[in-house]
Formats: sequence, structure tokens, C-alpha cells
Amino acid sequence: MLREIGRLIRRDLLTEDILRLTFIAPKIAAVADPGQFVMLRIGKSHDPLLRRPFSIHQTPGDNSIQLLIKVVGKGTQMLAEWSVGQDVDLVGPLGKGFRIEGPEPFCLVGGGMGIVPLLFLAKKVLQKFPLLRLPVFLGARSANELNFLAEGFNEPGVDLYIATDDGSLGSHGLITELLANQFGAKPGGLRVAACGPYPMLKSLAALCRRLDWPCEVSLETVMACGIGACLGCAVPKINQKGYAHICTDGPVFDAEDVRWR
Amino acid sequence: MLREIGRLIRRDLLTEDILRLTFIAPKIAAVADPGQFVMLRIGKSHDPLLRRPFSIHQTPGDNSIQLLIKVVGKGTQMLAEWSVGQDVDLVGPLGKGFRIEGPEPFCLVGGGMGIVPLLFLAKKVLQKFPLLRLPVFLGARSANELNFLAEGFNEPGVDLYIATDDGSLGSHGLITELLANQFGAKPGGLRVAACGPYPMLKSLAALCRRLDWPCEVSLETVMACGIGACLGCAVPKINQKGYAHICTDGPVFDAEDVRWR
Amino acid sequence: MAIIDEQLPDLQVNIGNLLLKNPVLTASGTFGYGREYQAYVNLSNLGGIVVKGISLEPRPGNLPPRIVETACGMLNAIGLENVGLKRFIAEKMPFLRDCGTQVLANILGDSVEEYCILAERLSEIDGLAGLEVNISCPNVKMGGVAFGTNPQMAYELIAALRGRSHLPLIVKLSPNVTDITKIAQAVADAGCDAVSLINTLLGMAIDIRSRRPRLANIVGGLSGPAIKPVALRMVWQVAKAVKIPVIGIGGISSAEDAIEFLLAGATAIQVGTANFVNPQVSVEIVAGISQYLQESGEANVRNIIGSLVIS
Amino acid sequence: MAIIDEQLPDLQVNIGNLLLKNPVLTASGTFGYGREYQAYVNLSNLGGIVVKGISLEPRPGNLPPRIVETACGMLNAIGLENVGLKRFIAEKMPFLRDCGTQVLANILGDSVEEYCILAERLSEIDGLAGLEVNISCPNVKMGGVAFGTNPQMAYELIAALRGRSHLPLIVKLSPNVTDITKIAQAVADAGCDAVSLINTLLGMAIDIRSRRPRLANIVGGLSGPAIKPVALRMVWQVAKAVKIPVIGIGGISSAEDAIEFLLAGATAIQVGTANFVNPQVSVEIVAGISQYLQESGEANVRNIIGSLVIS
Ligand SMILES: Cc1cc2nc3c(=O)[nH]c(=O)nc-3n(C[C@H](O)[C@H](O)[C@H](O)COP(=O)(O)OP(=O)(O)OC[C@H]3O[C@@H](n4cnc5c(N)ncnc54)[C@H](O)[C@@H]3O)c2cc1C
Ligand SMILES: Cc1cc2nc3c(=O)[nH]c(=O)nc-3n(C[C@H](O)[C@H](O)[C@H](O)COP(=O)(O)OP(=O)(O)OC[C@H]3O[C@@H](n4cnc5c(N)ncnc54)[C@H](O)[C@@H]3O)c2cc1C
Ligand SMILES: Cc1cc2nc3c(=O)[nH]c(=O)nc-3n(C[C@H](O)[C@H](O)[C@H](O)COP(=O)(O)O)c2cc1C
Ligand SMILES: Cc1cc2nc3c(=O)[nH]c(=O)nc-3n(C[C@H](O)[C@H](O)[C@H](O)COP(=O)(O)O)c2cc1C
Ligand code: FES
Ligand code: FES
Repeated sequence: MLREIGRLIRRDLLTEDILRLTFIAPKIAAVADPGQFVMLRIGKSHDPLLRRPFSIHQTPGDNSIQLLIKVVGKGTQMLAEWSVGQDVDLVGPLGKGFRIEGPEPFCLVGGGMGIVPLLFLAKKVLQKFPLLRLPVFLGARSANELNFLAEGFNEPGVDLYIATDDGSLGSHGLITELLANQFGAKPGGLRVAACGPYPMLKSLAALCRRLDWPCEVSLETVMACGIGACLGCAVPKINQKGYAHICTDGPVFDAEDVRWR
Repeated sequence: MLREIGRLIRRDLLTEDILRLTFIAPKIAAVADPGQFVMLRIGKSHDPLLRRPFSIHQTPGDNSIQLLIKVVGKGTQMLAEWSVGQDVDLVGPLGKGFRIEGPEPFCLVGGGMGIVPLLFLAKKVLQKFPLLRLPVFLGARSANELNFLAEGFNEPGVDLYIATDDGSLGSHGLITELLANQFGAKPGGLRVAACGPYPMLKSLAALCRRLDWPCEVSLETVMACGIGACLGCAVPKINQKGYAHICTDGPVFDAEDVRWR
Repeated sequence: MAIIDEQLPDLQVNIGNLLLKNPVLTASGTFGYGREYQAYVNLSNLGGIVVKGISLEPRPGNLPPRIVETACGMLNAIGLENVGLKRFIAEKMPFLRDCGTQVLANILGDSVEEYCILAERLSEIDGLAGLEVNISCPNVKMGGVAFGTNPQMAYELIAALRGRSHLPLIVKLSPNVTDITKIAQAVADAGCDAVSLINTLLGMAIDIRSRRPRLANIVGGLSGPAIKPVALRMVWQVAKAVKIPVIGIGGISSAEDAIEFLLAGATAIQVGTANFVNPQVSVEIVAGISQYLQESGEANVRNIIGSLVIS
Repeated sequence: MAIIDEQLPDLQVNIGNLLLKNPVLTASGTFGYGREYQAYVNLSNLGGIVVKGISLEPRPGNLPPRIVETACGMLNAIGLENVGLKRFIAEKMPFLRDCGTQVLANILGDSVEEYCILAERLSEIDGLAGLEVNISCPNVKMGGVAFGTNPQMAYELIAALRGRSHLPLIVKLSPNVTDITKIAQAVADAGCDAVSLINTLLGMAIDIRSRRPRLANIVGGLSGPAIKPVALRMVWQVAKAVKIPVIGIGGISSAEDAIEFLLAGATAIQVGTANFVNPQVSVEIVAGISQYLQESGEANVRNIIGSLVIS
């Protein structure tokens, strides 16, 4: 949790609207965990005003962090116009990342831009347990989108399962269905770590609950501060009146703790 | 008076804080007169909100316009970060420029950034009256500042007189003093066209009134619209209760019409 | 009539008896007398033009500086500089009469009587489609703002005006009040045809080098995108509170902004400060609303007015 | 004592009996309970911390979404989520007591009685330097805002509180009123030590795709640079109207902004939304004020308070 003025050293336009940015930011890179995020200031102007949260995609080299960003609005549009060499105002690493525990049957499930933090997680897990086989389920709308998001997962140890909504790559259909087909009938538990659109996470949570698999999900929301001060990032907790806060209690939550709506 | 999306084709950093920008903007270039200005939109964000006014420095080639910009605040700071090739949203040419009349004893007086529009004027005058000798008086704080502003005036026909506040180039002192010394005692009238800081224009106006020389001055103010709609750019008129508006009645005024304060 | 896919949506709206070809007007004081924008937009594509505020006698306006930019906004203290009623009729109306869209005069007086004379005279001439009664100008001492903050005074003013003009009367409200619905209700009861809101929020800026106010008038009116959330909230509140049409104003800079106001209950909107930033924005907003309706499968802009979904 | 060139300016200010080492506080609800910013700033460099609003019982806050960005600002409808008095004292005070700066509790109740109990209990514990009484929260139904728009109710509340606490009482005012000086005057008459202003302006935003309000609460409080001109104007008006110190709040994002408020008459200022944009901004503002004073040859920040030049 610190503020660091980094420098943009690389900028790749992966698709028309997906951007990969690599920053030198040694202090943040040194302490970042998979599932954590940074708050990026867009510019010096007051519009857009607030920082934007982005998951850490990976920490290539040891003193840099990489983000994968989809252009969806004003702020990300401006990010797309950044040029290599410029300073960037970062706050991070923030939030509670994914659990990495003893070697156990473990799999990752990512949908769309939710795939972003899973690369970092896969790398960390395989670094810690080089002998583990790690099933990674990745889903997206189409091959076009998925190709770039899946880049980097071709590591020894990873068993890649792919599904697209339009069938242009891998299975045709939802990634949760593919997961259920592949592992749902097998005996023994499987721990799941997931990130993706809300409906995907919701049906995954239902699946895991049915199969009695532990499941962690990474949630998104609009954030103002990212550090627990504004209380804006509330998410309803199950079995409780109150709310959890995505920026400090999450973004990674036990799927059982979330009151799915 | 039109809106044109131009393109930045050249960007020269003349000093630490003076910038020369050249835009392709054929429609504006075709009809611009010396002393007119353009309103430049800084970015797509709402901050800074308003366009910024800049005098046309010259129209090099026939389809481009050139501006000379001093970084003084938020908007000009952002202009300094523009990159060649980008689109620019221009409105212009606006306002009433300098009079160009029959060949007559005529001289130009510019101070600091007020020199900017005079190059365009000098070129137009000499183009129309190739045999005219045109005295041009340029003043600035120091040689460092003046060198770049005076660039371009080395044309046949121009007699250049230079003064700096610190004496680092040309005479030591005010440009109005130099003008008075050179021409104040000579018989016959001299028409003056001037642009520069308010105190310079005020003392020039007093000088011209004393010598009974016709004098035009170009004034500045904060502008919101630049086209006569907001009534924000008021300047007190002499002998009248009301106000003139710099963007439509000016920026060039007869010095006798201005209520100097 | 069946809706054919390719057919353009119907953008017409009514403000009382006044029919507008689309819900996009330009706001008083930001569009001059129309002519200033002729080079940039086809005026006949607009729903209407509200001209700069007119007083009985010409006014010189305030000392400069009159304008300062603020974060996503601007402060102005023009002080109602205007040519006065006589010259407005003689010099500005001939152009406006033929500009191809509805023209509304924005009027402002120091007393009920002055408002009434203005209304009467302007009702006699040709070419005006309505009157917008400014009871909310923060920039002149007797700027009508007393009428704009006191429901009883507002009622009396509008009741008096109602008797003196057959033109549609729109009352322009000040946001600098505790409860804007009270004033809206009062002027609706007095018989006006519509309310328009908001005028500017009262604000201030200081130059820390000279330690002086940035405006000669010390305070000025805040406009632009900065005030949009406040304006939208007030339009929503007023649209729920009164039965007459509401015209939304405040920070509208894009079709999206305009649509927010329509959804909140505005029958029409006015574009102000954004005209300075992009002189063509008003007609771009007309086109953008049309496109939104097409994309939403709506044949008629009236279908979306007040259609905010609250669960 | 002679002023030595190199000496740092004196930044100390008094709010009633309360001595602040400098005029920069952090605003309630934007700085958590201090701890959240510990990693970013040396808290002991601040003039003070005003903690998140505290109610008698814990409150869960409003349904999400609670936040939306607007032009140069943001709307929030947190709904006063807070841990309640008991847990505040047990869990938050131990850290705050030792954080090296003055700590003020921001309190909010549904009734005079609730405010009084809060004030009494908080006056009994160690480590609080003062109470900020929030009579201006727009985001909860019984959010004190009734007290904030009615001078008589405000007077009665503060008079009651005055009898129940020896701590400096600062009353936080709502900008959503016709004349803020009336409320300021009322609470000053009731015996408070200072007023702080402004709380947020009530605003709204709509998602045109879903046609729903962007906040679950429909409306929310507008803060950030967008509101600075309004805040500055109100601070200037109130500083002229009352004799007690005024604390300026609203859109302050830089030392220049803070200095504008001091010149307008604020004895101290609070930094709110800007903390989210730059977690270090509060201490940068302290340094910037010091630098401005040095550059202006002022030995003492008190010399510039209210020193606006009006010709
Ligand atoms: C913990 C976390 C990690 C994230 N990681 C990534 C990432 O790795 N890559 C990536 O591309 N994006 C990521 N996001 C989402 C990203 O923050 C938003 O896309 C971004 O803030 C949008 O900014 P904008 O100015 O372009 O959009 P805006 O103009 O602000 O909004 C455009 C649209 O996006 C929605 N939106 C805005 N902010 C968010 C948000 N924080 N979450 C969800 N929807 C939002 C708005 O409601 C609106 O509909 C993450 C969000 C969170 C909370
Ligand atoms: C007709 C006209 C022609 C101009 N031509 C040129 C030119 O050729 N080259 C050039 O560098 N500048 C020119 N200017 C001035 C230029 O418009 C301002 O310097 C610019 O708008 C400042 O923008 P900013 O955002 O950087 O400054 P801001 O952050 O807005 O302000 C910085 C400081 O500059 C002052 N300022 C802002 N706008 C103006 C203005 N329009 N006039 C005077 N002072 C202002 C402010 O009061 C403030 O003190 C011209 C102005 C006018 C009216
Ligand atoms: C420079 C300027 C002049 C204005 N003059 C008037 C006026 O004469 N009469 C009036 O009713 N409103 C006047 N207004 C207010 C606008 O019509 C509008 O209500 C306000 O600016 C809010 O809208 P906006 O944010 O879109 O600008 C003026 C606004 C500006 C910026
Ligand atoms: C997220 C958020 C939460 C807030 N919570 C409180 C609160 O609990 N009590 C209070 O008095 N003010 C609260 N405020 C108001 C601020 O303290 C401040 O008055 C307001 O935001 C204006 O200042 P700013 O523009 O610097 O943010 C809150 C503001 C924000 C943005
Ligand atoms: S984003 Fe501010 S508390 Fe989570
Ligand atoms: S700048 Fe708007 S009238 Fe001149």
C-alpha cells in the first residue's frame, strides 16, 4: 500500500479496444500478490477525477507491473492515448488477493477481462508448486477476444480449457458448463479461484456450492478511494445486515460470503 | 468564422515555455487576416472546459496556420504535451484584424508575446506594398525571449528596431522609448499597429495621442465564446457608458476608442 | 400508423400551446441573438432559441473581468448587458423572425411593473413564440432573484404577467434555494405554462496572487458540466411536483446529458455553456437524441420523457 | 520577535479553544478513521482529522451503487455507514489517540436527544479535541438535514448540545439552502465555537441505457472540484456574517484552493474528495501554504485569513 510514480515503458494495442501497459514500478511490483489491484490516476486534469482500479496482470521482470485494460469509457479511452516514457501515478498494491495454499486440486476460472489477474495467479502457484497440474478454464465472447487474454497461459503445468460464446474457439458455450462437464462428475474436491462477469461468477458459485467445492471469486465495482476510506465499494454480505468492502475485504471473496442477487 | 478539425503537423519547442504549433487547416488559413485569432479546444475532457484564444502567427504554405504559444497555465501546459499528427478542433478566424490601407508611413510595435500576430501583418503588408519600408519595433524582457519571437522578421523591407528590458539585445529599455527616439522628432505622420502587454499599449497610446499618430492596438482578455455570444470579453469604451467586446469589435481597436485604466 | 424501421423518430414536443420541432433549445445568454451562431449551425434544426435576457432599458453590464473558468465550469457576471427592449425589437427581431425556429424572449425587470411592460410590448410584436421570465439572475442587484427565492413574490409576479400576455409563459427558476419545488408550485399556481431550470449557482473565485476576487462583481453564476448533477436532481424533483412541463437546463453538453434530463421528466432541454465549447453542439444533440430513440426502438421522444425507472 | 528570512511561517490557528498546528484538516467521510491513510501520510503533519460520521447505533449504510463520478466531481450516497458509538470508542479511538494530531468526531443523530447522548459520551473519553455536528447529511432520511435547513431547529439543537459538552463544537452546514448565513447565525447564537461548510450539494445522475438512477439511493451528495466555487462563495458570505471561526470545505485539491478559502475568511480548511485522488494531498497542501506564505513574506498564516482585497 503505497503511492509510486512509475513510468510507462511499453504499450501494446492487443485488439481494437484492449490495451497492455507495462510500467516500471519496483516498489509495488516487489510486494504485489495475485488478485490485488492498483489505482491509476488518468491525468492531471480534474476530469476524469477519480483513479481507476485495474488488476495486476503480471509482474514481468521484477521491477515492473503489467496491466491489461479494456477501453470502456472516458478514462480508459484516455489511457489508450498514453505514450511510452510518461510518468504514471499509481497507488497499490491494494486489496486482498487469492489464497495460495498447500498443493491441492486447484483450478482457475476466468471470463472475459476477468482473465487478467489469473495469469499472475497461475504463475505464482506454479512457481510455488512446480509439479502441480493446474487446470485453467478461460471463456470469452469470441476467439478474437480470447486469443490475447489467453496469451501467457501456455506454461508447462497448465491444462488449458477454452470456451467461447460463439464457438469460434474451444467449446461452444459457457465456461462454467465446460468446468462442470470436465470435473463435475469426478470424485474428490477441487478448489476454484475465479474472476469474470457477475453472472458467470454467480452461476459458478451455485455450481461450487452444489459440488461442495471451495470457491473464491474476485468482484468488481466502482471505487472512489480503493483504500477503505470512502465506503463506496459496498457489496452485500450473506447472513448479515451489513456490507463488505471490495477494496479492503476483497476484491477476492469466498463465494459463500457473497449475497448473490 | 467556421469550425474546422485540423491536424497538428509540426511542433517546435522554441524555449522552455514557448511553443510553435503548425496546423493543417485550409479553410481557416484561406480567409485569415492579420490580427485575427482562433479558439482552440484543449482536449475532449471537460477540464479545462473552455477554448483558448490564440493569434494567428502566420499562414505558412497556404493551407496551414501557425501559432506561437506561451505556457502560462493549465491549458497551455496541456498543449505542450500534444503530439504531431493529432486532430485539433479550431474555430476561426475570429475578430477584427489590423487595417491594411494605402501605402503610408506605417510601423509595427510589438512587446513580448504580443509580437506573435505582427509577423503575419508584416508579411501581408509587404506582399501588398513590396516597395514599402516597414519599421518594426520589437521589445521583450531579454534576448533569450526575443530571439525566437523576432525570427521571421528578417525580410527585405523590414527595418528592425529591438529593445530589451535587461539590455541583453538591442537598446536597453522600453520599446516605446525607442520608437519615440527614432521617429518622435521626425516631421510627418506615422501610423502605428501594436500588440503587447497592457502597460506598453497604454503608454504607446499616450505617445501616439501626443504626436497625433493614428494607432491601432490589439487587446487581450479571458474569453468564453470568442464569437460575440457570451458578452464576457468586455472592454470599457471611451466617451460612452457601454462596453466594446474584444472578440467581435476587436481584438484590434483604435487606441482612441479605449478607455485606458 | 405502423412504425417503419427506417422512419426517423418523432421529436416534437409541446410546451403549453407551443409546439417545438424537437426538444433542444439554446439557453439565454449563451447563444446571443441567434445570428452569432449562424455560421456554425443551421438554426432551423433547433427546437428553439431563447435569446439573451432583455430589460426595458439598455444595460451596460458589469465591469470586467466578467468571466472565469472553474473546474468543469465557468463563473459569469455579465450583469445582463443587453440592448434594451426597443433596439431588440428593431435590430434583433427581423433576423430572428426568419431564422426558421421558435424564438423565445428572456425577460428581466426590477419590478412587477417593468416585467409587465416588457411582456405586453413583446406580446404585440410578430415572431415571438413565447416568453421566458427570468426570476433568477444572480448577477444584477435587482436581478429578479428576489422573485426567484420567495414563492409569494414569484406567485404575484406571474399572476400579474399572466393577465398581460397571451404568449406561452415559461418561468426560469433559481437553484439557490432550499426547496425549488415550492417556487415551481407557486408559479404553476399563478398560471404559467412551464418552468425552466436551473439558472446558475452562485459562486466565487479568488486570485491568490493579487488576493482579489477574479470577477469584478466578486460573485458570479456557475454554469457548465460541473452543475449538471444538481440541475438534474432539481428537474427530477420539480417534474414530480408540478403538472406543467419542465424544461431542463444545466451542464448539458451531449445527447447523453440531454437524455438524462428527458428521462428525469423534462419535456425539453436548453443547451448553455456547451455552445461556447462547441458551437455546433446543439444540433449534434438533436441528432444524438434521434439516434438514441432509434436504437431504443422508440418512435417518439415523448415516450421517454419522465420514464426513469425506480425500483 | 523579528522575522528571520529563513524561518518557517507560523501555521498555527485557533478554533475556539482548540489549537491546530496548521489549518489543514481532513474532511469527515473521506479519510476513514485516519488509519486508512497511515501508509501514505505522516498523520502528525496534519492540522487535524475529522473522522467518519458516527451515530449512536451502527448503521449498515445504503444499498450499492453508492458512488458515481460526475464532471470534476462525484456523487456519494454512502448512507452514513459507520460502526456506531461503542465500537468507535473501543476500536478506533486507541489508534486515533496516538496519531499525533487533533482528532474531531463528526456526529449525527435522528433527534436532539440522540445528538446529545453522542456528545455527552464522546466528551467523557480521552483523546478527542472537538466535535463536528453534522446537520447536513443529504444521504440518510433522518440525516440531520432537517436541522440544517431550519434556523430555529438548528438553534435548538446546538443550544441543547452546548449544555452537554465542554468540547469545542463545530457545526457543519448544508449548502442546500437559500441563505446559509441565516443558519450560521442561528448556530453561532446558540453558542457553538465554529461552523464548517460546505457539506455536499444534493445531486443525481442517470444511466440512459438502463433508464435507472446511477445511485441506488436515487440522489446523492456532490463533492469535489466542481463545487469549489459555490463553497468559496458561501464561506465568504458566512465569514462576513458571523464572529466565530469558519472552516472552509468543498473541492479543495491544492494549496492554491486552500489559500482561496483562507483569503475568503476561513480560519482552517478541510480536504475531502481530493484525498481519494491523491492520498498525500493533505500534507502537500500544508507544505504549499507554508511556501505561499514565505513567497508572500508573511510570517503568520493568521495574517492572510480574511485578507481578500475588495476595491
Ligand atoms: C478490483 C478491480 C479490478 C479491475 N481490473 C480491471 C482490469 O484488469 N482490466 C480492465 O480493463 N478493467 C478492470 N477493472 C474495471 C475498470 O476499473 C473499469 O473498466 C474502469 O474503471 C472504467 O473506467 P472508464 O473511465 O473508462 O469508464 P467510465 O466512463 O467511468 O464508465 C464506463 C462504464 O464502465 C462502468 N464502470 C466504471 N468503473 C467500473 C468499475 N470499477 N467496475 C465495473 N464497471 C465499471 C461504468 O458504470 C460505465 O458503465 C477492474 C475493476 C476493479 C474494481
Ligand atoms: C485575442 C487573443 C490572442 C491571444 N494570442 C496569444 C498568442 O498568440 N500566444 C499566446 O501564448 N497567448 C495568446 N493569448 C493568451 C492566451 O489565450 C492565454 O495565455 C491562454 O488562454 C491561457 O490558457 P491557460 O489555460 O494556459 O491559462 P489559465 O490556467 O487559464 O490561466 C493562467 C493565467 O493566464 C491568465 N489568462 C488566461 N486566459 C487569458 C487570456 N485570454 N488573456 C489574458 N490572460 C489570460 C489567467 O488569468 C491566469 O492568470 C491571446 C489571448 C487573446 C484574447
Ligand atoms: C455567459 C452567460 C450568460 C447568461 N445570461 C443569461 C440571461 O441573460 N438570462 C438567463 O435567464 N440566463 C442566463 N444565463 C444562464 C443560462 O441560460 C443557463 O441557465 C445556465 O448557464 C445553466 O446552463 P449551462 O450549464 O448549460 O450553461 C447565462 C449563462 C451564461 C454562462
Ligand atoms: C464518500 C463521502 C463520505 C462523506 N461522509 C460524510 C460524513 O460522514 N459526515 C459529514 O459530515 N460529511 C461527509 N462527507 C462530506 C465531506 O466531509 C465534505 O463536506 C464534502 O465532501 C465536500 O468537500 P470535498 O469537495 O472536498 O469532498 C462525505 C463526503 C464523501 C465524498
Ligand atoms: S473504494 Fe473507497 S472504501 Fe472501497
Ligand atoms: S468572448 Fe464571448 S462575447 Fe467575446
